Amino acid sequence: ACGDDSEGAGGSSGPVTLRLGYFPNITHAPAVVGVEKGIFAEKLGANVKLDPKTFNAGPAAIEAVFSGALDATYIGPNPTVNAFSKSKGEAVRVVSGAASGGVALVVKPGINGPQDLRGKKIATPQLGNTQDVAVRYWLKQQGLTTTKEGGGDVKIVPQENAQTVETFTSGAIDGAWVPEPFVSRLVNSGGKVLVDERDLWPDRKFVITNLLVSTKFLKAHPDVVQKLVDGQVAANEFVNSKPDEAQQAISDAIGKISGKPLDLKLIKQAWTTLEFTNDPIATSLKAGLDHAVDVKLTDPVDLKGLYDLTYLNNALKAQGKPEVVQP
Amino acid sequence: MTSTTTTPDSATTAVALSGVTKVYGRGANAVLALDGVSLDVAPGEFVCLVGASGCGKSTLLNLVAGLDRPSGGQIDLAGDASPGLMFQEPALFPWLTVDGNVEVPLKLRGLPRAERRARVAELLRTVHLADFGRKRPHELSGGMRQRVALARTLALDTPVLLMDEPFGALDAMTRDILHDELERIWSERRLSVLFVTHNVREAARLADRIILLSSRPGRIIYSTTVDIPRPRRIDSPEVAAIAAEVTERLRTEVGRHGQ
Amino acid sequence: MTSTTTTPDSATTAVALSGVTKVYGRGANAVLALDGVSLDVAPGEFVCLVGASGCGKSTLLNLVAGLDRPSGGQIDLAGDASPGLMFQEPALFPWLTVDGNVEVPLKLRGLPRAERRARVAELLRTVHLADFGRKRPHELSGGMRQRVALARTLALDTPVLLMDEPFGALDAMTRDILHDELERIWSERRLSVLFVTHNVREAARLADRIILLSSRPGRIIYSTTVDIPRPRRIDSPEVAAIAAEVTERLRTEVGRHGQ
Amino acid sequence: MASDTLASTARTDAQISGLDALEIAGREKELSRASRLWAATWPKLAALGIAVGIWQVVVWTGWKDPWALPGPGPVFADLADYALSSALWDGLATTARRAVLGFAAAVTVGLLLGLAVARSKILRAALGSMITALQTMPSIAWFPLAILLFQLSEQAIFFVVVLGAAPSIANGVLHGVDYVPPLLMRAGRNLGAQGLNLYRYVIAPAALPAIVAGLKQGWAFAWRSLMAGELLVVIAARTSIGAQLTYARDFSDAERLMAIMIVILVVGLAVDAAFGAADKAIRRRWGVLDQAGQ
Amino acid sequence: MASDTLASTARTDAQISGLDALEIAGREKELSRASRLWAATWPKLAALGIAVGIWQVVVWTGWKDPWALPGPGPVFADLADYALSSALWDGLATTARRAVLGFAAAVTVGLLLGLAVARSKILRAALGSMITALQTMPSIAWFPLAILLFQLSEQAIFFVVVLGAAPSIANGVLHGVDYVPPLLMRAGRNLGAQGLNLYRYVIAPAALPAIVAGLKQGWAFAWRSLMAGELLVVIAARTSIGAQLTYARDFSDAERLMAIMIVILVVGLAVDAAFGAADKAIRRRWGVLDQAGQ
Ligand SMILES: Nc1ncnc2c1ncn2[C@@H]1O[C@H](COP(=O)(O)OP(=O)(O)OP(=O)(O)O)[C@@H](O)[C@H]1O
Ligand SMILES: Nc1ncnc2c1ncn2[C@@H]1O[C@H](COP(=O)(O)OP(=O)(O)OP(=O)(O)O)[C@@H](O)[C@H]1O
Ligand SMILES: [Mg+2]
Ligand SMILES: [Mg+2]
Repeated sequence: ACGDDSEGAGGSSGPVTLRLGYFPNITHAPAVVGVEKGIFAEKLGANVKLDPKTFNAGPAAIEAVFSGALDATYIGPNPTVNAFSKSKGEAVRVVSGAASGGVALVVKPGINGPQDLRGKKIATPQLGNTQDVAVRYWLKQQGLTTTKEGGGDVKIVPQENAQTVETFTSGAIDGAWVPEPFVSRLVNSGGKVLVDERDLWPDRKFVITNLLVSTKFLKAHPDVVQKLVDGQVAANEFVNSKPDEAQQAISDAIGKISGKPLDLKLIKQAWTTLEFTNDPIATSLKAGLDHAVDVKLTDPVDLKGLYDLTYLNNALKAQGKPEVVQP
Repeated sequence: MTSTTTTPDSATTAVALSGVTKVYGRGANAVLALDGVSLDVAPGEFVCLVGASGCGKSTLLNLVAGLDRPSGGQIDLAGDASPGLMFQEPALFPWLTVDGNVEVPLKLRGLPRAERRARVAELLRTVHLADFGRKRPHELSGGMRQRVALARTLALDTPVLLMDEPFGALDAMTRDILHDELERIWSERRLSVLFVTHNVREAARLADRIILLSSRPGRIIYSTTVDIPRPRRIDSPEVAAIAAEVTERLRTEVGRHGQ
Repeated sequence: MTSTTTTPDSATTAVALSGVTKVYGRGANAVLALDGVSLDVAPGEFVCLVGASGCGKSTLLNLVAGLDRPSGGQIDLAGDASPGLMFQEPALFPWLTVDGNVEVPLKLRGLPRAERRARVAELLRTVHLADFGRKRPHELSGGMRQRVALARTLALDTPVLLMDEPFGALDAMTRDILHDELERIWSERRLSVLFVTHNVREAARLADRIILLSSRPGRIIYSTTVDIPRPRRIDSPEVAAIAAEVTERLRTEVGRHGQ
Repeated sequence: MASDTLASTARTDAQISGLDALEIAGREKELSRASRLWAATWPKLAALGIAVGIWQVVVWTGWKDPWALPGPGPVFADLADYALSSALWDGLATTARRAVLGFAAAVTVGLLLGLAVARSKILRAALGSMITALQTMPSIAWFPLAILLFQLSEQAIFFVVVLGAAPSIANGVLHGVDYVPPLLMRAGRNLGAQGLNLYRYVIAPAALPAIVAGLKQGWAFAWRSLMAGELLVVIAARTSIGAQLTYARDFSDAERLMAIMIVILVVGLAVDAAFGAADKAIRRRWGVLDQAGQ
Repeated sequence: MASDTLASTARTDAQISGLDALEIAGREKELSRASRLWAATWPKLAALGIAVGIWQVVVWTGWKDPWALPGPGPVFADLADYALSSALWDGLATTARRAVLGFAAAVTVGLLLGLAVARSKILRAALGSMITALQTMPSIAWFPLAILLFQLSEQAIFFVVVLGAAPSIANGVLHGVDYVPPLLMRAGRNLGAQGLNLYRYVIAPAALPAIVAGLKQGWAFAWRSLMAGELLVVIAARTSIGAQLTYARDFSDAERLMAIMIVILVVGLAVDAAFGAADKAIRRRWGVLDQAGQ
């Protein structure tokens, strides 16, 4: 039933398949728990079949949404903006948040302040992504220059996160501004946290994962999206109330695909830097974009229409929780 | 055995060449291999072609077989089957056994399996290689390979047979035996044969007509009919006399170019 | 030209085979190609080897050249140079021109460039292919290729020469000329030659001694010394007489196996 | 007898008469089977030993931290764990199935493409150079197209594998066809082979060695494309060698990474052995076996 | 004259006497140069036209959203932008330099390895199958080792490229050496070529066609490894095609992605043309040109 977008159009009379993407990863904890613990299935009901798909990186998930192979996916802020802007605001909508925090600048022991970073090499996951922008903006505020090409006072070297651990241990870089679980992993390889990105944001909150649905699916099956968001809220509830079970679920889910369960200790360690919230923290996404424009990594993007939080607020209202502000 | 006969309205010529010219290469490197060769082979005629090394004999056979195009002139064949050509080199397929090589033309003609087997066995007996069917070409001696190639060509069953020094790598005795076999097949099937040889006695032994080609450019410079009644023997005085005559003409010709 | 002479203490034999045996294959498929062949070739001797197709002549030459190992028996050579072998097939290198092919052994001996050029030109003149130096093997006729191979083998300048039907693809006239050339080089360089041929007259024309091999297993069954004084002519009655004698023996032998 | 004997040692050690030799031939064979196996095996073991030895020595020198470069001990221990877990076998099963199916599809496409392009001058002019160009296209460039065409299905993975391997196979075919000896082509045509029959009876068998070589290269492309393609989407939570490899790297699990590399090498060795056997059979038939070594 | 003529039309249209033909040969050549160029070009243009046409039609049907599958128009517009920007040329310069250097190193390593393994039975037994096994190892498996050995330097990229391409080239050499005609080997040995000389005068030239085919496959491996390897090190002020390809995908920029794919195809075509010319020269020498088509 992973068929056309037209299938099941005209309400949810017939059975509908919801194809949901996520990464088997700590920052996607609500998705993992929601799928593994049957929370989504329960909320979606008998009429909706859940078809979960796991990804390793954002681009493939966005390609899948664009090509109609996915109806919804958990994803980071960066691909969210790309998908929205490349489709001229048409293809996707953010219907809920999922996680906040979990990003830090980890450096070698000798580095104790921003000024010690002069002439050093700092890795980021990808040129122009959230963390890349964050480190450049922060350095700028500290009076340190960077360039897109890796020049300036501090040399920014974008590279895959997996490689960052390799280069950090082999001494080729001096630090990295990365998300979990790589923060914990770098710390375990002898690094120390110089900046916890939460400290740079109001309320120590900024978006790391949100839930995206394709506009077409949203139009065709608003009721299914509502149920999905209900599921997301319930999943976050579970994650926050039973962290041990959630952590175990994540470890197992990763183990199923990678052949080796992820070390629980590492998950617990990373857990403390994360906050699982349904608020997509739209302001942080917007601010991040402004920072990107500020450090000349992108042209301004109009984010108007990206968020459609009515379903989220419905869900929150039903549970008597505070609603979030529609930006 | 199927006996292929030429169609009635081609009663006078099986192969007709008129003004055939062949140039290899271009510009300064061009070689005029054949120059205005006109020749008719009657149905059932056995024509031997002799000439110095490099005079264009193989070229001529290739053209008649349709494997090359003449640069000029016309080649006509009776019937719709293209002639069978036995190449100067054995040209066996290294990936097939001896049996397999001889079987290829039979397979291509769509003969049923049992018939093919029988035919292959018979042909290998003809060339005295009955026990060698399961060997591969690289396990054979030079003369054996040549005989396999002969068997493969005979398996073609075409009315016109072109043979390029088919017995060059054979000892005199084996050759004599194969002369007899070839003559028998030729008369049984009423074949037209164009036969290249360096052995003038062999030509006199086999041919109805001997044709002498000159070198660079290749032209027909002499042609003689051999009237000795068959069966002939290669060491008969009549054969020797014809051979001597052709040798004399050849000597003049090669002498002209040889130095 | 360098005239390579055999070392003094090998004055009696240039090549000595004793009880040489060669088996191809294993088990049920084994072929006994040579069986206890013993043969001495004196320095400066010209020995011709005749025998039916597939009797083991090429095998013998390959063994003497050291390209194959005998299954039994011993082969000794005078001097430290391995013999030059002219293969039954031309075996030219397709990636080289005619000049290039003939030059290979000269290059391998480390001759300077100018000398190589002169030598190649001379050798190509010897085989009457002076104008063909820049052609590639595929542009030559069968006989021409054989002559290039001859030139290349002669370029080796070894005291022992092994030749496997070197003139098989040549017309009688060209062959006569090359007989003279070969005889001249042989006597000038005092070569020891082991020469395979199917042409018994050719053997009688060239040889000091003719050796007849039987078929499967290959054994020496007859050997005769040719005492006709040189220069000889291939159509002389003495040559014809020797040829007739050898032919007679060969006929008995092939007759025994041929049917 | 001549004083100076050439290679006479090698020749005299077999001073036995012909018929004896015939008899002995059989026995020699029996005897030598074990020794031939040994001759084929000890260099491999030695190479392995040397490689592991160097690795161990490097680790002992303390050149890099053990989490960056683990020693053979921990890696083999992890390999043992891995081999005892279902992860290896499940992953291998998935990956092998995909590899075999994908390669089979690539072979079909590659052979047909190669033969078609080799056969028609127009197709060749049109597509000939495109084949190499396609071959150089990295797998990731095809991912978006794969998802567009096949959504998130096994077919998307196949698509990437086929696009990776088929051009390589087609190039092997083209090379083989180009170098069919002209004499054999002429012989085939004269024997009555035309069109498809010429392919069947002459061109294909003559080109076979080059085609097998192309298949071998194609296999490498297929496997590498598969390793990348398996990350494209993890279907139905099914583990695979490609996914495990990437996750091992993502988790900075150097031991597991090396264990997986060893698994990949072993699979490669097994496949090479299959191709090697095919190639040897062809060479034996053609009579070109064991001549290069001398 | 016989009634039924075989291919007589083809033959009669050249009814000119020999010397005339000789003269005409020159003129024919002049005339045909333009037409041969045309014969080589129009199928390519037609193929291109058909491909772009189908693409455009698919886009017009509205099968997928334009951001998922952009049409030829926007892509070529973006390609034009790209070609006018310095990004393409800088990236191409970096990537081409790395490709050439890396490939040159891979060729050296591959040829030496191939010849060494082909030459020695022991090395062959030890390493022969390892070559294919190495070939199947995906580039990402080598990244950690590359970083360990070379940190974040250009050498790390080379390392990955060489490991990707050298086994393929070595396999080409092995295949070529294995199929050297035994008769030519014997001829070479008899002419006095031994050891290295045998390689120089017989084996290498006889194996050349297969070696060139191996180099072509090796190029594809080198290029693909490079595209992946260029992400290893994004070095100061130096953009590259591999990095741009990944960024285009990271930014979901389908137009730029396709523009880069076109660039990669064009580079591939150019390289194929070079290999094609080399191969044609060999085939002309060997006399095996233009016989398969008939
Ligand atoms: N493919 C070719 N390209 C160029 N020249 C060629 C080609 N084939 C043959 N020739 C030339 O044409 C001439 C005739 O060659 P051909 O093979 O027909 O001679 P032949 O009479 O068969 O000689 P032989 O008795 O030696 O076999 C020779 O000069 C040869 O060099
Ligand atoms: N490589 C091989 N493998 C197996 N058998 C072989 C091999 N080479 C030759 N033979 C066999 O050895 C025997 C002798 O072959 P050889 O080539 O020496 O004959 P020859 O005397 O040169 O014959 P010809 O005059 O036909 O060239 C033949 O029966 C042949 O089948
Ligand atoms: Mg000829
Ligand atoms: Mg022989």
